[in-house]
Amino acid sequence: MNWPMVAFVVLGGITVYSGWRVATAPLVTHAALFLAVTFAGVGGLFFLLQADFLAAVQLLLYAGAVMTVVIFAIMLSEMKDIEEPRPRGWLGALRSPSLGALPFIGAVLLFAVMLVVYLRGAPALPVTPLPAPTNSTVFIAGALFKIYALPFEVASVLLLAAMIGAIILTRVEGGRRR
Amino acid sequence: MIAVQGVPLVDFLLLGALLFCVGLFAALRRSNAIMILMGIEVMLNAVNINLVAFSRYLPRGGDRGQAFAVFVLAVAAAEAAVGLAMVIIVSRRRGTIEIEEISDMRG
Amino acid sequence: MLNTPPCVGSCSEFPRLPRAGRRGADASTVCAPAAAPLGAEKAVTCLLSLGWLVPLLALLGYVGHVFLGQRAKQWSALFGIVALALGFALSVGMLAQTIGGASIDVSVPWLSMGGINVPMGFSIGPLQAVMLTMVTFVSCFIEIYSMGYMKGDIRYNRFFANVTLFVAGMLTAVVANNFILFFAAWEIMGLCSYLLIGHWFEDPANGRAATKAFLVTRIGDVGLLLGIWWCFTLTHTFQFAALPGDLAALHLPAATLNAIALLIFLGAVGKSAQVPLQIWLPDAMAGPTPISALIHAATMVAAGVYLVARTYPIFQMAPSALFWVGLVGAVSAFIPATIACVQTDIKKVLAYSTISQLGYMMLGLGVGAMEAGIFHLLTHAFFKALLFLAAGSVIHAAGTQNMHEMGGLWKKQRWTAATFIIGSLALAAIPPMSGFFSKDAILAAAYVSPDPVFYWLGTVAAGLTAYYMTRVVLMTFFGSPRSEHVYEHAHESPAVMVVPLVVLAVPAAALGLAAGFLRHLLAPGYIKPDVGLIEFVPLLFAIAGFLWAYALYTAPLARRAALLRSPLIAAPYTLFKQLWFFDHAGSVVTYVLGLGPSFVIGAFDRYVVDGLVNACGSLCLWLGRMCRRLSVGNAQAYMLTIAVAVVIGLVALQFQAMGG
Amino acid sequence: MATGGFPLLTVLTFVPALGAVAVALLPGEAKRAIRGVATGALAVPLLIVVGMLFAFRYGQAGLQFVQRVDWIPAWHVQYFLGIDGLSLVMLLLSALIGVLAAIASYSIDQRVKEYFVWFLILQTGILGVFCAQDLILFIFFFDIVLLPMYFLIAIWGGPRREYAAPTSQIYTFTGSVLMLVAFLAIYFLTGAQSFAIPDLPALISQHIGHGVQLLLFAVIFVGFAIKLPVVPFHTWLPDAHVEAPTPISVILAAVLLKIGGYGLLRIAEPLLPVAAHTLAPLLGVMGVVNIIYGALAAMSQHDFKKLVAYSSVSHMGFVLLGIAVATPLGIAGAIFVMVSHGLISAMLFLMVGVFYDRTHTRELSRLGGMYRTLPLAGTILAFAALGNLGLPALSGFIGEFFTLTGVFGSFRVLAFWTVVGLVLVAAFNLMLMQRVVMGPVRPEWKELAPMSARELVTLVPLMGGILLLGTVPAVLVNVINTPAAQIVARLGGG
Repeated sequence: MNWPMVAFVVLGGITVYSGWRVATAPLVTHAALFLAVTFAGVGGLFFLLQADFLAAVQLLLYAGAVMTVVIFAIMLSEMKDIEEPRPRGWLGALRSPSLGALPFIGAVLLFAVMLVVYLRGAPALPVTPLPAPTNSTVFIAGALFKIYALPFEVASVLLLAAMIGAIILTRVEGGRRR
Repeated sequence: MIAVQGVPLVDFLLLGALLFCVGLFAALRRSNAIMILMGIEVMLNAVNINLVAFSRYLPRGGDRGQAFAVFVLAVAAAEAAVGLAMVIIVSRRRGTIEIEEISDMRG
Repeated sequence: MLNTPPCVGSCSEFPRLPRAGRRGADASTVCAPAAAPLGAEKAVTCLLSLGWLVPLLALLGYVGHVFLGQRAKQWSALFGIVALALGFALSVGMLAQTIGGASIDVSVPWLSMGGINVPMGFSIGPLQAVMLTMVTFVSCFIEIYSMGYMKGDIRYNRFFANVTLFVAGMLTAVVANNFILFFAAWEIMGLCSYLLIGHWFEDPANGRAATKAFLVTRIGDVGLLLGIWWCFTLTHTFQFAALPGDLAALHLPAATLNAIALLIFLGAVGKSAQVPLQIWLPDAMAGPTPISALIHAATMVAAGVYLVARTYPIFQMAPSALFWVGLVGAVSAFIPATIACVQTDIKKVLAYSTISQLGYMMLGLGVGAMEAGIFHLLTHAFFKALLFLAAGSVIHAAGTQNMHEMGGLWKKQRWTAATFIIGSLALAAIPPMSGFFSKDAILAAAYVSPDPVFYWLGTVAAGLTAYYMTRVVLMTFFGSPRSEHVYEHAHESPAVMVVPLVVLAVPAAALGLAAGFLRHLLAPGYIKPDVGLIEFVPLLFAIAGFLWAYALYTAPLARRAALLRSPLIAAPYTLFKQLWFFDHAGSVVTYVLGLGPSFVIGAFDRYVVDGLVNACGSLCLWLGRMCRRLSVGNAQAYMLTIAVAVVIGLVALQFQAMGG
Repeated sequence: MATGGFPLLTVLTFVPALGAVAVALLPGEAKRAIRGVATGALAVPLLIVVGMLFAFRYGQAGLQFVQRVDWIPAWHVQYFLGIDGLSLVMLLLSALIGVLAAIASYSIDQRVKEYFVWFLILQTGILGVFCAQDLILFIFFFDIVLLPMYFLIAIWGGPRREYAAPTSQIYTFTGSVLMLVAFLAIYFLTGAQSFAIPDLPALISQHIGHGVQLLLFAVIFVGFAIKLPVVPFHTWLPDAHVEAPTPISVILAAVLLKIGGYGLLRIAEPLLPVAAHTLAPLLGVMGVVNIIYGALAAMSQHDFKKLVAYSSVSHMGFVLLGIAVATPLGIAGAIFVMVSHGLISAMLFLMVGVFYDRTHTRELSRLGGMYRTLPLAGTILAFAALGNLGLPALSGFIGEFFTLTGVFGSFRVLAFWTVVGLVLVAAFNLMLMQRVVMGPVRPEWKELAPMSARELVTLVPLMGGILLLGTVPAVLVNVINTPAAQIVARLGGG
């Protein structure tokens, strides 16, 4: 029995299905939850790929931090209604209010093209992964702090700026409540 | 740990592509700003899958893929934070975050 | 025949002028002693070599006017008069030498441009000497006359400056030995005529008349230009001396020779106001009367005839060119004569009479009698200048040019009347006046020539000439004064105006005696064709014309009015009154070829060509607006376009990968 | 002087630029100082050119005062300056006109400093264009001329300057872009190692086929035709002239238009002789159309300056005709017309300025009777108008006469049509004189200030030049004979 394939299929299925639900869930909150499931699914895949550090970071950061930020956003923004109009029939879910069927067609088209590209390129790709490093965190740390030291610093500056930006934007609002 | 011997790299790439298209569909279909941001988050994750898969399967890269995935994570986090802050402001000022109404920047 | 020792001194044998290409041709002075030298080694300074002084003196006179004229106030006229008097003295000296058969042709290298060599110089022969003498004599006395006529004019000095510049131009044209200098002087004359016709430019009509004169002559000049270029393209030289020889050497087809000759003739037609380019001369009467006398009677208009005479060998080479010259001459003799019969303005009558006499000169040239034409040119210069000056004296006294307001002025202006009558007799070719001999020579030659039509046209015109001159004399000087105011106001002109009249009257009367001498000088071998009694037929016509006019204009006004109503006279009368519709034709041509197209082109340029340019501008603006409408403002639409773009990119890559 | 010698041409070209810097440093209010420095910076090139007149070896073919240094080695672009008779004559004209225009610019009193900075940069561009022997350097200076012109018209111009300035400069700029494309095409097609004008003809004739040469010539010709201007591309000229301040339209007419003609003679003809030969009849026809079209359009103008602008279009037709004929006489005539038109049109525009400063109108219908109100100005305008219509003893006649003598040799039919043009040119000049100078004295122009000494200083040298060239043309002709013969030799040999 090829357990890894089974695990891969299950995890992949969960991730893709929850991603799909994020797109089509009528309720914003449902969509947010499904987003959390997607993040978790991706984290599981990382585990499957023995990238344990990344899996941890993914779960911690995405599933945790980003989700909370999303939830905050949902609560703080005064949405008229969190309920989207019930789509009519199974096709309704695919239609977007403004662009109609175009998004679905665009996404399918993109996927079809990528499918073709990968399948044509598939034979050249390796089938079995490399021997996993004993401890991927040490390895990533090496890459991060030696080879990519500068990008790392830039990323930190980016995060700092994002934090300050978010605070200032929302504070100004907070100060003068209209 | 379940070693992922049996799974060829192509499947991961296909999964990444599928998840990316689903994220794109989400971003395009939704009329609510927050939902769009969620869609974008999904697309970023799809990219991460590919990166990690490459780092694990392709010999030459070493673990650059994973390091790069970390950066993608950082960027995604920053983007989510700032994006949602702006959405909140827009909702406060405009009272709505429906994409159709927020189209002042048109031609 | 006085036989002065031939001109020796600095003249050398007659080398042919080097063809183009030899750079820096040295000053080849040429002074061909035609008569065999008698071995008398009397070194007489060759006056001819000072020929260039005559025009230069006039030019110096002009320069004097321009710079010192303002200060000299009323004596500023002296610059011109002194210069011309000296010029006249020199010309007479040169005339004496040319009688001995001497001539001179001096050239200096002036310009070598793009591989061609253009020398510049002057040449004096019998024809030139005679012309120089006439021009300097007539213009000198006209300037003296003008001192009286133009007294008190605000632009007194500018008038004399322009006149002197004009005479300098005319003299340069006469002495020039190549087409370029000739054409330059030709245009300077046109310029001065333009400036002087528009002398009283306050009245816009004078301005228009000046512009009309310049433009119509310019049309002629342009024809001359084409002729010059054609000659140059074939022979690579502008020199009058070399041209005929080179052209003959080329054995050109008849058509080319004709074309060249007629193009040159077109220049003469323009300048000498021959039909159809004669419409400018009557309007040129807008200028002061001395100008009408000098430029539009004696000198400039004669320059056209001189041009044909100067390039006569070319005309002789062209088979049918002389026929056309004769035809235009005959027609130009007849039509203006008819128009002159119905004019009421004294100066207009004389203007049309001038065109008619110029027609005679062209006729003379056309029928091969070049010296007869030139002789008529000389006599005409004197008596027509006399007539214009006398008319000027009448206008100066009466204050009007309209003959209907004159009458009985004989009592008030004895001298003017007497000189005017002498001039009229000369013009009407009544013997023993000079006019008879010169016109008779032309008509005799015309009679002998293959086209008798010219002769009959000329003879009828002679009759008409006598008619309209008698009419003018009767209406102006005799009969009862038609307006009291004019009659009281009339008085004899001051001496400074009358003396030139008398002086000019002498050659007008006596020049006929010099016919034989001049004929020998201008064309040594030529014998006047003896046509016996036919010589007197034109005289009969003249006498008939005189009697008819006398009968008509001594009778009471009523009879003339009755005559006009009769159908036989009414039709031709209106035709003549309308100036044979030439003026209408002229204005039609101006609008159809000039102002009309200019308006069309002006509008076309402003709206179509400029419109296209502006259209490009607005096209870009429109495109800009179109693109703007593309960005709809919906963020998702942008994302979708990016996605589609990626798809297309990938597909393209695939095809390239597959294809490659 | 060989390449190593004193960089005379560089000094000549960039002295005005230094002047611009100097003027920029001066305080804005010190108007007199600014004008002094500017005129000085323009007088120096004139002195240098006059000095060069004596040092120049006339008979010798080829370039003199050559200076050749690598500028952008990577693209084989060289800083290559050199002049022959043709350039020397053009330099003299532009330096002289530069000084006169500067003196005429004293009447400008708002934003004087900026004006003279742009003016000096413009002058540098002009001098550079006539010295440049490298295609890219030529385009470099060609475009330097455009920018100042834009500002000079846009800021100090007449009422419709917002329209005129951009249109004219963009139009001309398109021309320069076209030329750049063609030059690059030449560079790549021939695989030449440099853009130097003297070296390219040989390479072009080897590497480029006739069809392509024809196309290249057409493109380059359009570039210069816009500048010349040639009829379909001329509409920018009247607008630019009418709206430009007087000294600028003097420079525009007297010098800038000549860059078009100079370019054809320096670049288009020598580089692509075969194409030039095949297209010669077409060029000739366009020349004639230019003359007749310009004259007719001038006749219908109501604006004094527009009339003179169209007269420039008409006279440039002679230049094109002379170039089309491509015989030593034709080309020497074309160069002569360029110089003589430079002087005459400069005078005409200065006179427009004189009348405009006093009457503040350019409507021909309102001007009149100037002989009486401004006798000296009237006489000078008459002199200029008569020079313009080609009166002998003035330079216009010599130029037109000898060009058409050349034309008659090769295209007889064209000569017959050009002659019609001559009558029309005479017509509109006489109409100009009739409307402005003749006629009764207008009450509104009764008391006009007489001509100032400064105006006379700008006009007298021009009158002297026109008279001198009219009576003793050998002075100029001896200088331009050699280059003309050279161009024709290369054309014939082509």
